[in-house]
Amino acid sequence: MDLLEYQGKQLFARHGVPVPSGSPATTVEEAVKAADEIGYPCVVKAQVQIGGRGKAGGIKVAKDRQEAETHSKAILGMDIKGHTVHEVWIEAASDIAAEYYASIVFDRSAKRPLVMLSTQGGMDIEEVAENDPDALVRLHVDPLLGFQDFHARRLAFEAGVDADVVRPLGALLTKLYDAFIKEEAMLVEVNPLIVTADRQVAALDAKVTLDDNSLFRHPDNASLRNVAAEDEQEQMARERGLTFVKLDGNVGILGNGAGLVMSTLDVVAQAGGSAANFLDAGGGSKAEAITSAVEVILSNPNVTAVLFNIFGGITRCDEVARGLIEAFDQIKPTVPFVVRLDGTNDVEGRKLLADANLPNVHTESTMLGAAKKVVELAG
Amino acid sequence: MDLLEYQGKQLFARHGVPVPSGSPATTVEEAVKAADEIGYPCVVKAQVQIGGRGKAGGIKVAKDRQEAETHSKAILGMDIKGHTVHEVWIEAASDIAAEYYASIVFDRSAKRPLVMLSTQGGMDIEEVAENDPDALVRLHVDPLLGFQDFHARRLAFEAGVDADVVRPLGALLTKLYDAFIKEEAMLVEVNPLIVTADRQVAALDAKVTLDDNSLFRHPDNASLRNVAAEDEQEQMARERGLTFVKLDGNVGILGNGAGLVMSTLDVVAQAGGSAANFLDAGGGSKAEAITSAVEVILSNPNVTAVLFNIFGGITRCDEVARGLIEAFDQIKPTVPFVVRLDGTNDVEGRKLLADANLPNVHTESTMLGAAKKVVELAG
Amino acid sequence: MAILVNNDTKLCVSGITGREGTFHTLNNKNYGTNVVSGVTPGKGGQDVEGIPVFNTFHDAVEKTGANTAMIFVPPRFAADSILEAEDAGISLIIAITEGIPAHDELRVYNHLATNPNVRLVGPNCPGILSPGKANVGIIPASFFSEGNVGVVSRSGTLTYQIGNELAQAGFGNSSIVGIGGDPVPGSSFIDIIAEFEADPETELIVMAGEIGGSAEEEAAEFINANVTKPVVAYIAGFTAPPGKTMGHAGAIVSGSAGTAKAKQEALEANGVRVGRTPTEVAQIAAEIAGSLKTA
Amino acid sequence: MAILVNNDTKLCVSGITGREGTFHTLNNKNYGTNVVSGVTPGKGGQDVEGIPVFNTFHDAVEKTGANTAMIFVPPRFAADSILEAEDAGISLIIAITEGIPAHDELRVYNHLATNPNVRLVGPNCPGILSPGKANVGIIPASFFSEGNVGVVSRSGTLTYQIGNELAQAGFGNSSIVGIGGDPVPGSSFIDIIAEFEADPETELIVMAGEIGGSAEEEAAEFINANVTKPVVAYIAGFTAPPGKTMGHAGAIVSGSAGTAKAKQEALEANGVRVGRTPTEVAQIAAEIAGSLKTA
Repeated sequence: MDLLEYQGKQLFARHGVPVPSGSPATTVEEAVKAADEIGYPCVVKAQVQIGGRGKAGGIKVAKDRQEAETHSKAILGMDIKGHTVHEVWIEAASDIAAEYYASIVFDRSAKRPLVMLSTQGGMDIEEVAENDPDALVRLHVDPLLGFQDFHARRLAFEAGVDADVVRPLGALLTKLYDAFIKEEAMLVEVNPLIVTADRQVAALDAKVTLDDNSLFRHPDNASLRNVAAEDEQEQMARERGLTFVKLDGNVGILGNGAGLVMSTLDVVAQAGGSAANFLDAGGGSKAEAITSAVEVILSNPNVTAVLFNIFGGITRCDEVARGLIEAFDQIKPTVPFVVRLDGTNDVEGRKLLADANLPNVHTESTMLGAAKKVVELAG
Repeated sequence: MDLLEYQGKQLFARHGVPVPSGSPATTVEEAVKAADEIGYPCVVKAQVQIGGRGKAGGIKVAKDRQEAETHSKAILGMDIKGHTVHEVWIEAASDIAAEYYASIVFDRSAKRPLVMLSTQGGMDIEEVAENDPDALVRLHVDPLLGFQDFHARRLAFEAGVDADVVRPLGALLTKLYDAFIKEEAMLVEVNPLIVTADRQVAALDAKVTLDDNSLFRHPDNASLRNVAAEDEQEQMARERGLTFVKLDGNVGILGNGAGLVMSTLDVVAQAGGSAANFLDAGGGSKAEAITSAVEVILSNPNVTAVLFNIFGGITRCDEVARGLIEAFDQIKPTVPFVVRLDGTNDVEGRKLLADANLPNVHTESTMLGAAKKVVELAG
Repeated sequence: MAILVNNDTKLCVSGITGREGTFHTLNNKNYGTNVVSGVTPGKGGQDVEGIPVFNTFHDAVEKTGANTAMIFVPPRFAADSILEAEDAGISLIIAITEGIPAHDELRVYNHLATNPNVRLVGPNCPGILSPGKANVGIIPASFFSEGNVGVVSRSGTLTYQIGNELAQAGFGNSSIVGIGGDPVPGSSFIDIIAEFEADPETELIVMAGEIGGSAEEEAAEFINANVTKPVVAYIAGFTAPPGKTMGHAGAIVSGSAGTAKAKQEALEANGVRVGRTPTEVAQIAAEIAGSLKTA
Repeated sequence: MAILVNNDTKLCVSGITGREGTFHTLNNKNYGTNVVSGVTPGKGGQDVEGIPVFNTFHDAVEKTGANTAMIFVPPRFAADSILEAEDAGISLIIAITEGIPAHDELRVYNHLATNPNVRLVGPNCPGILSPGKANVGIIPASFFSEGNVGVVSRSGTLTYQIGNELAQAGFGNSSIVGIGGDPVPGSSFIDIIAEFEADPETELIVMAGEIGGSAEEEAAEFINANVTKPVVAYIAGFTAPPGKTMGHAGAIVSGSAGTAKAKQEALEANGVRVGRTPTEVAQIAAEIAGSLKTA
């Protein structure tokens, strides 16, 4: 789960990472009130989960109330690369002497947290890493030992930060690591991490990705989910407990098991089609879950045909067939369905479908055959 | 550093270990006021760092204000095995269904924390361990991994605690481990750990030993030092930064290095004498430190002779000699001194002493010879 | 032979008294797996159709000699159960549980790495099947027969799909190992491929990877340097958009890292043939097996 | 030969720019120890009488090839410095610092135990002297000459006392190792005695223990089972009262555990002669050395 900038900063602040003071606002009135409280100059920042807000005009300095109002009006409701701005963050302006970069990522390959620091902050760090690899210092941390003072010093000295901020920067990194671990983040990124004119360090931006699987331990974080930014169909799927990703094509897909569904998308593409979604009905799906999944798939108006690709292990093909029959009964779909049932109770499942004689439902015996058929039907 | 029961309980409470509510009091008035606030029945408990308070009459239940006053009066000022009661702890009475035992010790041998649990609480646990070893479940914890839920379950199931308290007891142990680690304790002991009639668990007693070397990180804990209970001479030594232990004999001892001083005590004993103290003047002692140490040694009226046993490494024998000369100048001791100087600058040191011609100061060239001489002089 | 689970397996199931736990435990037992015990705290002394249940893994190991653990408890209890199994001396831990927090997995992985005597397979995996010998997990055994193809996969149903296609092409399996779709699998492709390389029964290795991470790329280099047996690979997720988690917590293309294309290229650059569909994997396997027989 | 420090030692001193650090570093250098560098964060680029100073151990190791570290920083920074030295690849860390918190030592010990390529000696120890080769620490080298007696001790000055008595009895030393008086020493008697057993130059081993813990008892059993060379022991603290810390944080009799008497009995029961005074230790050593020469 990705947090908005200000949610990330509030999370940082809970762990003692210094951040500029600020307030969120969803209306121009709230924004101006917040700006008055914070004082001028202040910064009006669009809260959307996408980079390049500054270039898109989503970050503006307001030197007085008049500007705070103008900027808030302009930014609230603005579209930034497909993301509508529903919220702004009003923040005290910072007097910036230097811009650094710091991040901690959950490094799957090394199986350790990876801490990175650079003095070349405020720009695209992937570019820095490419053009000047030495400018980005990388250090893995043994999670059982934790982040030690020597890690902080080594990062600071090797990155070549100003001598007078080695200590405060080290303290900031220690707290950032603490936030990463305690909040069970997959990523915490600060770009830029600023040194102010009075030689303080602070996180001027915050990018935080939390582990969805850990949210049961962090109810406060779970409530930060930005439902407004979420696709309606994905939201509907999530509420039904389905593993769903919306895609651009017109072939609705339902399968069981993430790998098989991914493979199904690929095979559909090879057959010349394009999937409208990823939907993993999961292991041991019961009829109701299947019915519910069909509803989600068909809620996408782009869908012109649907492919069921089931290889039953725990999932029983007869349950899938029952779910599909129930869905036809309830929803009465108008698009063609191609169904491939293999594995546990496949014979029973196919027989149920044959008996039901659903309109415009085609059964296929192989995954490849089913993919070709559905692409043909989707048009 | 050992804490008083109530200090230990307050420390426990900070980490969520359940303890009965209570208040400390140093006067009868305070005690009665506290008892009124807590309600009756309550318990008046002598706060001294020694076991067997109950048998000595230092723990009494007060069923009303009258009894609270009587008991507080009796207990405040009471002497328990040489410890004067300066403070009582007034605690809400508990309805006890079972008495368990739990402790965590810093196990030097295993280099791991050792967690122990028994259902035979409320009695001397060393006796339990001796008479019925299986009744005391012992489990080491990898400090890098920390105390896990499975450790708590294993302790609880193996100790055979009541099934309905496996979970709350596990939670208590987890918090107790947290306290042990976060407060850098050498020992936390709960005896008895009670199950109340309404099936809650709580620490009814608390024995906590903190690591003196860690107190710089725990200023709040450092301020808990029970100066009143400390020997006056030991307090004087501590304030002067000397490593000092008061003993029962009459030979004052000063040496450099803990091992050499211990060895000196032993050799004095072998020579038929008995040391009045352990005093390690430390590595690289300067003259002032030696002078200061002589003052501490002589503040014990039992001392009838003093042995200096110095093997100079970092410590320079000439500095020791200068310190002794200065001490004679300032304090004018009346007891005989035996001085053995060996090692760095020993020739210079001996010459300084010879030149100073201090009254009743005898130099010896070996540790054994010096020990024999001082025992002879001590009488 | 087969790898990891076989006739010497003595299985203890954590979460044996749960609905799913009981179902699959009995399923495994019916297949012939030697299920010696189960663990459910507070239910020690009970039994599940004759399989004794203990409060702790330590009890179960001491009293039933269990050497293999299957973890079937809910995600919030799974890390603790794995650590308990390791502490009790279990040498192979197979974690089926899906949805374990990533930081729990990190801690478990790094702790287990300090003990050379334990192997974790999973979590979020279908388990391990050695046809004709033992089945630990949820792999539907009926599709697979004994043979010489070792299969290792990040995905359950994809494994069945490929296994089924292999079976239709006439192949049986030495062992089928699901390593799971989580970000920090206890065992990697490399770990399992090394086992297959050392297993005399295995003549051909099939690996089924997917987007996310770099385990396939690392395996490619390992195979090139250390594996003498032929390896055929499949990668799922060519059409997955970046930044989206495709069902498995570990299946996500982050920026330009972890794409199916990069994995395919790494494998091919290291001499591993990659099938474009599960069917093609079976075809390539058949081709290689044919040449093995001629050779 | 000698053990642990010798002509191959390349020493890097943490805390080299402190008063004590500078003094003892130069002392060690003057003795002939190859001091290649020092570490003081923020003072990288400076030097201490020609010894280059670095900000991090990693820099010092990379640029000067240091293989041995001496830790001379104040207690609150010592654990971090030890961990840094280990992380930088130093294989021998000698920690002089006294007063390190016990939980820091616990964490350091358990972390270093996962790395088979590192040895920690100390903390709260006088260091290691291999007469004629290298001196790392604060042992006054002038009292000791090259020879065949290996000495290992929990106490600094007691070591000098015993070493001096040995010298007066005509013995030189292969190495003198102070393992320190703290509750969690990085190296135990067993670790060092095993080194002496393997060192061809060492013919006789003297160990000086004291009250507290069970390291001497464990060493006694180890000696009985594994050591062919004669061992003479001394134990300090027979007259120490229980429950009192006798200077060294580790020197405390807890209840009935850790007494000098128990240690003496354990050693004697395992065939180790125990001298009642430092002088008697030297006498026994002389006696044994005499019989070695006759044999």
